[in-house]
Amino acid sequence: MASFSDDLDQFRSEVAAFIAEKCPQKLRDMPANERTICWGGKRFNFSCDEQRIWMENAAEVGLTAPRWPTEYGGAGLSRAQEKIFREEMAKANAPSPLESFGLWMLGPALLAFGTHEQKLKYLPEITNGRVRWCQGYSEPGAGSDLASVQTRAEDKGDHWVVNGSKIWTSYANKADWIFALVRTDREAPKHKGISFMLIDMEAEGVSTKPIKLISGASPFCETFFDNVTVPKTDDEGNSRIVGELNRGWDVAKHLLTHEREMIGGGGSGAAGGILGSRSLGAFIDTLDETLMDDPVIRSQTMELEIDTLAMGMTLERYKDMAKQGGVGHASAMLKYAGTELNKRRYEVLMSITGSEGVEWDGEHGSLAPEWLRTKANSIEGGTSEVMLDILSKRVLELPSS
Amino acid sequence: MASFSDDLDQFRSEVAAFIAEKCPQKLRDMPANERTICWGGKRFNFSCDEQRIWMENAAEVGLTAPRWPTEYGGAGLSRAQEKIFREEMAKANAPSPLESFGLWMLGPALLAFGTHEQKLKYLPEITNGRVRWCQGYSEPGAGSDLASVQTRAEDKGDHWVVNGSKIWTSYANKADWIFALVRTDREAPKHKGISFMLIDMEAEGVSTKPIKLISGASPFCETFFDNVTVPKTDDEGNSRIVGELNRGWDVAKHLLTHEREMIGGGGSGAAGGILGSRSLGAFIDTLDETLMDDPVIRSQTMELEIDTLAMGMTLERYKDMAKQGGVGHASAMLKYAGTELNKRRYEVLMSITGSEGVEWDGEHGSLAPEWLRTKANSIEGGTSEVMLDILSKRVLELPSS
Amino acid sequence: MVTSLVPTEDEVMLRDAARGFLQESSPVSAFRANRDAGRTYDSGLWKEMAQMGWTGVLLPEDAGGSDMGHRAAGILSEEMGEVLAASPFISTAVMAATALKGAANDRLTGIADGSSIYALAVDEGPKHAPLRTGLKAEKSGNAFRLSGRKVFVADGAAATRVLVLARTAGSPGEAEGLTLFDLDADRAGLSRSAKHTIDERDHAQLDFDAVEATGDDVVGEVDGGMAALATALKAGQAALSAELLGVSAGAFGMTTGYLKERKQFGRTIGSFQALQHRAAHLFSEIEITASAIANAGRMMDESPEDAEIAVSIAKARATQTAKLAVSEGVQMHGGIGMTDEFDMGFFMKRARVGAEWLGDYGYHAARVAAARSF
Amino acid sequence: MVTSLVPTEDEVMLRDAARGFLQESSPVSAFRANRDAGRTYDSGLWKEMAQMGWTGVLLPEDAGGSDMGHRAAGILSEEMGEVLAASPFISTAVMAATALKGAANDRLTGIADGSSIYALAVDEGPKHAPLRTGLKAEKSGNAFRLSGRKVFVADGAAATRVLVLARTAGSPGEAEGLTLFDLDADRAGLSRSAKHTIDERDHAQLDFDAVEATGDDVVGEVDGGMAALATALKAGQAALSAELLGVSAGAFGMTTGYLKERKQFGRTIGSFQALQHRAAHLFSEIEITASAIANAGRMMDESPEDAEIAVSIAKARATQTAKLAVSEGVQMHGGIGMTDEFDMGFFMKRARVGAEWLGDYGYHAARVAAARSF
Repeated sequence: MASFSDDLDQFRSEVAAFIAEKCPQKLRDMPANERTICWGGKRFNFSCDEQRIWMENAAEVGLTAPRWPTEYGGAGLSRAQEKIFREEMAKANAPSPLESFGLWMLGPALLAFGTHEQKLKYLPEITNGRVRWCQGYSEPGAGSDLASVQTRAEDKGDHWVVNGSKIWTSYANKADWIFALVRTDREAPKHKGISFMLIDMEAEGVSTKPIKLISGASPFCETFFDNVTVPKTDDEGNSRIVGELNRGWDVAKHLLTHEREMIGGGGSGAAGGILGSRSLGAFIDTLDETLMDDPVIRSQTMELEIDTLAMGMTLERYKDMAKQGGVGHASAMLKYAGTELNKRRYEVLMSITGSEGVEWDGEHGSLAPEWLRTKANSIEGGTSEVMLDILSKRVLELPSS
Repeated sequence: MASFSDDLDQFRSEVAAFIAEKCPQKLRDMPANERTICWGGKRFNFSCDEQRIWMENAAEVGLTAPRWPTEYGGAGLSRAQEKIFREEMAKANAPSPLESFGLWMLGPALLAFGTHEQKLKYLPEITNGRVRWCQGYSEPGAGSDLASVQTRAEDKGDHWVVNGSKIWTSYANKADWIFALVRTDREAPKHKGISFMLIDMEAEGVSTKPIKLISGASPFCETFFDNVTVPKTDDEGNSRIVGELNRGWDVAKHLLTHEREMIGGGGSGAAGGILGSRSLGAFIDTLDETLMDDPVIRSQTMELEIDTLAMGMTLERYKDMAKQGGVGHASAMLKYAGTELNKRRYEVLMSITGSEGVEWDGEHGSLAPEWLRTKANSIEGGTSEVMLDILSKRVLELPSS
Repeated sequence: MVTSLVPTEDEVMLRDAARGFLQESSPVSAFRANRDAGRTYDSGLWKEMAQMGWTGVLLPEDAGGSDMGHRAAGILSEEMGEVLAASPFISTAVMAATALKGAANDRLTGIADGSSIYALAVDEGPKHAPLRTGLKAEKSGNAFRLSGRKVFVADGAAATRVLVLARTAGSPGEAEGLTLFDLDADRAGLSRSAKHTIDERDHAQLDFDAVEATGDDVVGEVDGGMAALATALKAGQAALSAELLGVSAGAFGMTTGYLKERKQFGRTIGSFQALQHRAAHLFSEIEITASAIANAGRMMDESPEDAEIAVSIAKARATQTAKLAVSEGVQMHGGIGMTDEFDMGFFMKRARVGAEWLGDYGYHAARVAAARSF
Repeated sequence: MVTSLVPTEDEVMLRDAARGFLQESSPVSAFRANRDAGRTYDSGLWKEMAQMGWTGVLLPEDAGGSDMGHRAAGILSEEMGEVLAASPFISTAVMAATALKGAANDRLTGIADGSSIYALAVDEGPKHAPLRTGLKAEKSGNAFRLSGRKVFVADGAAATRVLVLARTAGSPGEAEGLTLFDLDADRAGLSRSAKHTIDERDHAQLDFDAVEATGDDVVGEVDGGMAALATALKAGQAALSAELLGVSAGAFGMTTGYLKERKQFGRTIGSFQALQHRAAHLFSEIEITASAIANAGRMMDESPEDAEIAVSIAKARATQTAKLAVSEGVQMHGGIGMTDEFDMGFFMKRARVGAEWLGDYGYHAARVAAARSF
């Protein structure tokens, strides 16, 4: 495994050279979109051979998980180094070598709550792109009330038997494993008695059904568990539960904070979607220039430009704060403000594109689904209302009723 | 006493002739402002003799209280007739002959809850402008929670002894009498045990202190009751309590609805103040015309123009609905939306006038106090929050927690 | 000053009847069935509307109409909006009927009996702008030859006839020199392509390739087409505003219903004060918009030539209120509101299309500003 | 890309020290006392600021300054805003110090030691518009003669010196032909009249009646005054934004404190979810604005020539956030918030004046749009 210099300037040249050499030019020439994201996993269809090569090359030096420790398959970089790595990838137009819920969520959970053995077993499978994970938190009918877990795991001595269903399990139909909240003690109070369990999606009794959204097809699924047997420990003696038995809520809460920051990022300058890396103003320039003569559109666009840039600064500031000791519950602000801002942005985009924007398959074909999809941003991963509750109670310390 | 025709066309010519004859020309030539309002009362200083003459002339035929029954000093007009009367006054530039809390609030309360004898005694004194009333609802520290009345009236056989204080008693320092909520049963639950009591401001132990607002001097006072003796019945045998003993809350609730509609009217087209009867757009025209090149100001102004006109239509619609059977708790909408709209309007006015608007005594000298004063509109007479509570619980019938 | 905005007894009866009929014949589930079957509207429903006199709501009795007026048309539109009933009502029974008021009776009877479906082809770009019309009608002898493109033509694919605004003189941006033609939708050289819009209704692009028209096809005066069209557009805008009010009320009704039923964190979610206040605010917005809708209908009935500001206030308010109602609707429903299985998304999508059709918020706000001289 | 927006250790120390000092020496009650006494600022406080090096925050050490930079000036301004400390800090220590950076040391030492109070006289109408300057400086030989009026001159009555922007060529609206003069406030022909503004601070109208100036009084180049002034204005806008963030935080702190104390309907009002959500929303707005303020300060320190967009984002956000904070502050306090006896009104009034000074929301929004090419 290559090791990188701690000196930032030197690191920058090393990593730039690495990208130049190891990320095939063909991949860097491809336009980035939803379908070119590399998710990895046993059943993943690489969009081209170069995608696989770049993933493997990056994984070899830990750069699929830049900040994870090297012993678990990461590159052990500092935040400053990671930033430089991402900057150099952007410069070289290199796509992210690997994305996955394993990298985003299960990894951080294991790093914080897993045993050394669990980390050794599960993390390298994630960083090298061999295993794809999905998340099983929400349940039909429970909505934001994540703690009202009904999916239950009955203790059968050396194994659990799991029954119930999860909703909003993104890409469950393509994932190899799921990390799920299950109730392991039905007598305990609501937030107790929940465990954070790792379940093989190939186990008998697991099935999935895709969910169609108002924006059209979606990666979301419903996932059903029908008498699924989950061994308490695997062949190497690793528990299938992360953290303590019946204390899965702690793990979940930890992860929710991560998720919030991720979704809040949607409000930053680099939102992707139809805008790509363009500003709203730049996008409008590509349309009819007389649009900006409308004072309503013009003032809304100016306001959004200001708020988007300020939100981007805030994300950076909070990341730096997190590095220096954490932001705690205030991260709920990022989720709330970022997703609400993104909704406003897309409302203006729809307004700007007028009757062309309302066509499913017109000139701005991806816009309408993206617009509708933004409406879910302020629901998934904790609704705006839940975020405001968290801020008022945990950050402002306003009294409960 | 003159009597008017029921035929609306004929009524219009009769009332136009009446105004032409009975409202002195000098009065009609005077510019209307806060200081030219005719409040009446024992200690009122008429701004000119013509003001007194017009009040007396109107009172003689009941037109100081157009819709009250003639036997109590009103003119017994229908709503359609009243509308015509007001239209003709506007045409002739005749000011309202009399305004008072007696006309707005005590009158309606007595008409709904008073005995025939109480009406005969108190109402004509109001319509002929001889007695000026003020209102004593709120108490220091109680805010919107009107039912938490602490001012108490102790039963001393043939009289009450009142102790406590009221706040936000408009013009208490100029009023002859006060109608006040007082606690007559301290054992009863919060909303019970309150009575609606009539108290002579000249009684010993009553004192007042004006309240200075952030907008400057105000008609509001604090009113103190220090062992004030209130006879249970007056010389003619009339009770000093309106409605039933300990049921004053019913009277208060009835009146609050009235007050709401009145304050909500602030959002209508005819808001008075610095705009007078001009639209926001027309006012801006009198200032620098390049202001409207700013898309932010322009779009805000357009939105306010639209909302103001729609609010005006809504007030008319609700008045007509009230006539046809009542609007019930939905009147809280008028109070909420009207006052919030007025606040937005004044924010734009302040923005439009820029550094001139922030001077206490500059070219737009009355603007800053008016702007600051609008902030109280959504507090007094029930806060916006209380209005929204009423709407959600009483109109939408959403559940209580 | 219009007559009271409170509904008359006749209007109350009309609303009750319309509501009863639509809830029976065209609940939102019917819209879903149409969508799933790829139908942009229900021709059976349209026939029933004709039988009830709805298609003739603005036509005189001697043309087979019921002559109920614009406020009545608004009440019908509002009720249709509340259940998302899709039909060419606004294009045909409101706009074409108004534009053709002075035309020969056979045109009108076709509207009244439901046999004609009209589409109004005005816009050529993504924003409503009648005066920007550039589609050319070149005069050759007594005839005209039309060439150009019209977009976002509501009911354009199903239409049997098309009212098309063309330029016979002047240049785009000018109000003069526009002529309105009433053409058979099958006329040679006219090709229509249906567009798949998010509201799953009929919107088409119309391409005119030297389409022949005669003087008989002209509605009103040559070069003076805006005279006939202006009132028709106002009528359509008033009715569409009413439909959007219905969309708002439909979404709001679903939402308050859900707030009263749904339990979370051990409580009915409607008991959360933050949601209560937002619902109450939305109620206020809907009430205020309802006044503007009623006023626009009244003005169109009583003084159509002065109705522009009333109509634009209505459309501006209705657009914003519907946007708020559907946004709050989805958000307060949470995840389920985002699923296609649930109806809320339909309201959101129709609200968006309705926001654009016949002029967006900014278009109408500018008209209000102009009418108020700023 | 600027350095991290998180404060450095030095900045944390500076903030703590400033907060400690101001809470002791200049709580809001001191502002009230000044107001009641008709004092627009506290000259004793100003001297103490000089002793602590605040007046020299942007000046080099050889001019007696502490050279802490713009981010530091922002931190000081923010802390002053939080307690409504009135002083000529922004006019003098921020704007004049920036404009005179290249000037003779005696000018700068006067600022650093607190003996000079500068006012910047730019605007001539109710809206901030430096280029619209029409005040004439006519050249006669080596001298100039200034005639015209400046309004809304902050600290203009107390000032010992005035920086005035005058037109030496061209016409109002043009960026060229403007010259910046540095004049003694007592110079013959210059009359100053104090205006009573709602924030009870020093704002004056300055009338120039053939005021004589020489070439020595010119700051920078004749006809090129905007070069020196532009950076000074940006510096002032950044600091004023920070002050407004402080005003927001001060009002918000009072409000959350009240929400935790005040009981109504038998409950602490801070337990009402509708108020909680509004408070949490306001918290979010303040946090986002805080990022923009920190970013503007960093940009002014690191790359002042590119700082325009950062400064305008800061001023636009700060203006809106302060407006929301004070509106919510008054509303959530209810009646007591409306009384003069209570401090909330002071925050509302200062926020309004701060919204206008050095460019309102629309002015800065337009600059952001221009910088983003639309």
